Amino acid sequence: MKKILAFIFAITLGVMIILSLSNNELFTDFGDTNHYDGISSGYITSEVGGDEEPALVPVNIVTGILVDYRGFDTLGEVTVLFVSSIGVALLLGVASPKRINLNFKPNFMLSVGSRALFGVMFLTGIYIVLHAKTSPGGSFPGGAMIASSILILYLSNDTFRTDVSKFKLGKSLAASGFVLVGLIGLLFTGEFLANFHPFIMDTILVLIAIDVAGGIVGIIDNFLTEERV
Amino acid sequence: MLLYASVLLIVIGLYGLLTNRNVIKIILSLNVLEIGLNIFIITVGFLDLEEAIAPIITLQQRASVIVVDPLPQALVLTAIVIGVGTTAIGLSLAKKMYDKYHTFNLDEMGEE
Amino acid sequence: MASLELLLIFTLISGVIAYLVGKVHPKTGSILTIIVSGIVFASLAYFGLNEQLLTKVSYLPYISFIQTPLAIFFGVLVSFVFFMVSFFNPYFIDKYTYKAVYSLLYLLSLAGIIGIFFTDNFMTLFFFFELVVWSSLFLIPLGRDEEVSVWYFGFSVFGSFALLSAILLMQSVTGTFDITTGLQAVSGFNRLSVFILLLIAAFAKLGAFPLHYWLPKVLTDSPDPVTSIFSGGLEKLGAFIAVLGLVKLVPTGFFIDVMDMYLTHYILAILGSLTIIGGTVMAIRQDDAKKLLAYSSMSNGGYIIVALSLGSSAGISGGLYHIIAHAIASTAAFLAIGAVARQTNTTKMSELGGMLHKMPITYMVYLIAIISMAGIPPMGGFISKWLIFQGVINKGLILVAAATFFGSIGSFLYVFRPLAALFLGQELPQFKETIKEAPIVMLIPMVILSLLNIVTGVYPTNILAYINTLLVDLNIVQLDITRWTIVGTNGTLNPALIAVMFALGVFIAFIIFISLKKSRKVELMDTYTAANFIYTEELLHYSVDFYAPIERLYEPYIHFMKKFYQALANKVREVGALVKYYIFTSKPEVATFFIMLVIAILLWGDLV
Amino acid sequence: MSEFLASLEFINYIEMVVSVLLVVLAIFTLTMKSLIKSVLFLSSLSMLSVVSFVLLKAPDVAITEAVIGSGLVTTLFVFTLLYVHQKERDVS
Repeated sequence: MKKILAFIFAITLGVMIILSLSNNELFTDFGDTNHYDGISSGYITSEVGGDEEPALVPVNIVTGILVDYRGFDTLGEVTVLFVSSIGVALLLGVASPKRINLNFKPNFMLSVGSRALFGVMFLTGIYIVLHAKTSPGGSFPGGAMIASSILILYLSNDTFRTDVSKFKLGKSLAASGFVLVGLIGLLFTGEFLANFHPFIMDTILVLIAIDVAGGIVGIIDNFLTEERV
Repeated sequence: MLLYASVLLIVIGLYGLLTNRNVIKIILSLNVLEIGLNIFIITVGFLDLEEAIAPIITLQQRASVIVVDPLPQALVLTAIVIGVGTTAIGLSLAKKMYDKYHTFNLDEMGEE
Repeated sequence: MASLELLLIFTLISGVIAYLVGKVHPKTGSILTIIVSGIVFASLAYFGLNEQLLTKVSYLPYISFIQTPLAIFFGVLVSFVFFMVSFFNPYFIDKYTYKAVYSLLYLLSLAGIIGIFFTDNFMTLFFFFELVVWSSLFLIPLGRDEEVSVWYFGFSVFGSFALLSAILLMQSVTGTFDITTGLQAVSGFNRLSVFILLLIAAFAKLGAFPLHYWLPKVLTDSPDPVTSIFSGGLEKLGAFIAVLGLVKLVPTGFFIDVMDMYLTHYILAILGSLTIIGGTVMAIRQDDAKKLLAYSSMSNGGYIIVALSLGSSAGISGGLYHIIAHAIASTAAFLAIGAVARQTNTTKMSELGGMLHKMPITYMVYLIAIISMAGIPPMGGFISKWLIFQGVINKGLILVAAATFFGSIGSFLYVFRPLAALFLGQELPQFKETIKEAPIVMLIPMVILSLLNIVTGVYPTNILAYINTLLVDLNIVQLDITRWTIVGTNGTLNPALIAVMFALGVFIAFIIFISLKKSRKVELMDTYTAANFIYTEELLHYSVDFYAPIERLYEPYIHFMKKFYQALANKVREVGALVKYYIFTSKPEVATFFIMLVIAILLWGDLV
Repeated sequence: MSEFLASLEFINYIEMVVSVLLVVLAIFTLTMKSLIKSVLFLSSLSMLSVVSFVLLKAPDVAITEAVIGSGLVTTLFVFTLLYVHQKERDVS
């Protein structure tokens, strides 16, 4: 009975969503958006950033929005990831951590193969981060890919645990560095996170990548630890 | 089509949230809902034209070529990363619950 | 340092330096606070009063400052209070758990408060307002009771949100964050809203009647130097915002022709009167000297509100003069109590006595301070209260006048008590040998403040002339003053003449005192009742239950506000429990259902 | 009906197939009795959403979802379930 009610209610809500969208002036039909009239046109034609040189405008508009036009939002989001990482550490943190015994011993193929895979993934991650201005991807997937590569090494190697803590330090430093870069912009042009030199955007990309990688590695590290008995 | 599929995903996620009593299942429903929502937001900025391309284009060409809306994409990009954070928090809570009650089912945990 | 921004940056950086130095050697860090606040005061006073303060330098983008007489008035006063109090820091630094942090927070609040006074942009004002709130918030728990800072935080948050709402409302109506143009451009109902919100912020900072609850607690339980800067400095922040709302904002609301006054201002005057009465009544029944002065501080805040809400030249100049007089007097009084507390480790009146013999200079400082606080000539408090009485009587506000007179008479009753209990009377045996006069460095600010108390009472012309230039800036008729007299509508005041008369009276009394026969000095324990020797001398201490008959009159009503806030807290908790019971139950799907219901209702608006 | 079908192009067929599969996988995710199967279906749902992102011309989001959504979220679920599995074996 309860399930039927829930089903009816959920379906009603879905129908309501679709109906309210179909007859709405504010909301265009599927595939018929008029974003060239809205705020996005400023981002596409780079009018929002002012009279910027073409060299400063990234080819990938999404990266431009994330790092330049809405850099402050991204700072907030990096903070959210940072805080959730801290939250997981608080919830699962134990006094004397030890790796969970995962009931399988990595055999020869796995340990060698994971090392090879680690190199490939790590380099791919770095590539994605560094070429975020001209190709799809960016610091978020790049950072996550670096984190995944480390995770693979982590699974195949029992003694790897101690090195992970260094990554957490990197995460904190990167978050502070983000704010620092923003303040540099404030100092030189009077605008927080101002994009006045190509180097600024690269730095921010690398810092976000380090922060994301550090945050995710921290989360997974906490998931794989337990109290030393 | 994808618009309706995404709304259906949202509905399925909500249905899962309403009916499930298992913590892991609840988090799974949330993830389904989140995927549906992400697709939905992307469809808002989609331009169903042959010549519309992904928003990766140099500044000189932008005047002559139509691109899809990049803003929803940027927002969804951040939403995905935050989704990992929320899932991680939820799962760590579930883990703590399991440590205490030795079950994932809310009915068997009892009122406290 | 003639540039204001440079001064602010200097203060902030030296705060950090004081912290780093304080980590190694706490005392040196606290000595740095003396030097820095001295430099801040000296530059503000020298360049500000000569109108040479540079404010258009713009080291910091989007943060702009302006030099107005009002800003200089408040800035010089508050930096002076900080400078004076900082002499106490090296002697109290050993008592704190976090010694280095104290110096940092001290200078941070100084920088914040200077920034508030000199800015012409509301967002900058809010930034510095928060800086002051947060830095002072962490100064309080260094004292006796850490829970007090929670009260302070609660009321401060309330005030901050009111201020922020006022700023944003003003900005949305007028499109500017500029203080002067914005406050003049806002109109209609929005003006009333901005007025009310600004006054809520001012009341929360000043500790005036409905939002007074934190002030006595904070002033009692924070460390002694912090109490002094709260009473003399940080409280004046509320007065500054009250000036913004009451004088700089064009008045609004229903105009009462009979009283020649706006209804909103009349209500504020009534609230100020309630503050005066409440502070006075509560001060009378305190046993702790610090708590007593705390309530007197509250009632003096009421005087400032009453004076500023009058809107006439006598009222506003009286209010501004009262800000000076009360800052000086209350700082001196709290410093004197602090000095006693440092030497004896207590501020309970029933545990002290006879300090006159051990600490004569502190006694004189305290005597002069309380004379000023009670509004007795020839001290500064008399001049300001005379002006306020003039303003109140001119407007014909009988209820408010009654309250101000009651406060004045009540302050005779209560300020005399700590004097008698702490300093006069017999020496208690436990303090007989060990107590000495306070160190010379601590005496310096106390003596300076006492001299200023007398100067402001005998020769107020210079300060009143400056207040007159300030009134020109605020578009108010100037006060009629000559070199030696202040001309009011009901008569002319000649402070110097009064001072001479008083000096004569004191001289005659002194001659009588010398020529008469000396009384025998009695030991405290030299007492017998029904031929029994009395051991529990505390019960016979004459400050215990001093005003018991008066207290009995209003005893049932004193916990009125405490009950109100407790009931409020209970109601909030009940609402939370209700929400928790019906929505956030142990079943997550119920919460999901309610969220979906809200979404459905919102979507329904789109459908139909 | 036939006119509608005639107007469709190859890309529209792909879109329809992806849409239907998305919904089917989502239902599977929530109806599986075994938790680990649910998690695996979630992972495949996430992978399929990557395809839909590519169809919607959002390559950045597609890469991010591929790495984070289907990779890391699945690992988190799997680790939690492994931990529980471990605990159960310790008890018995």
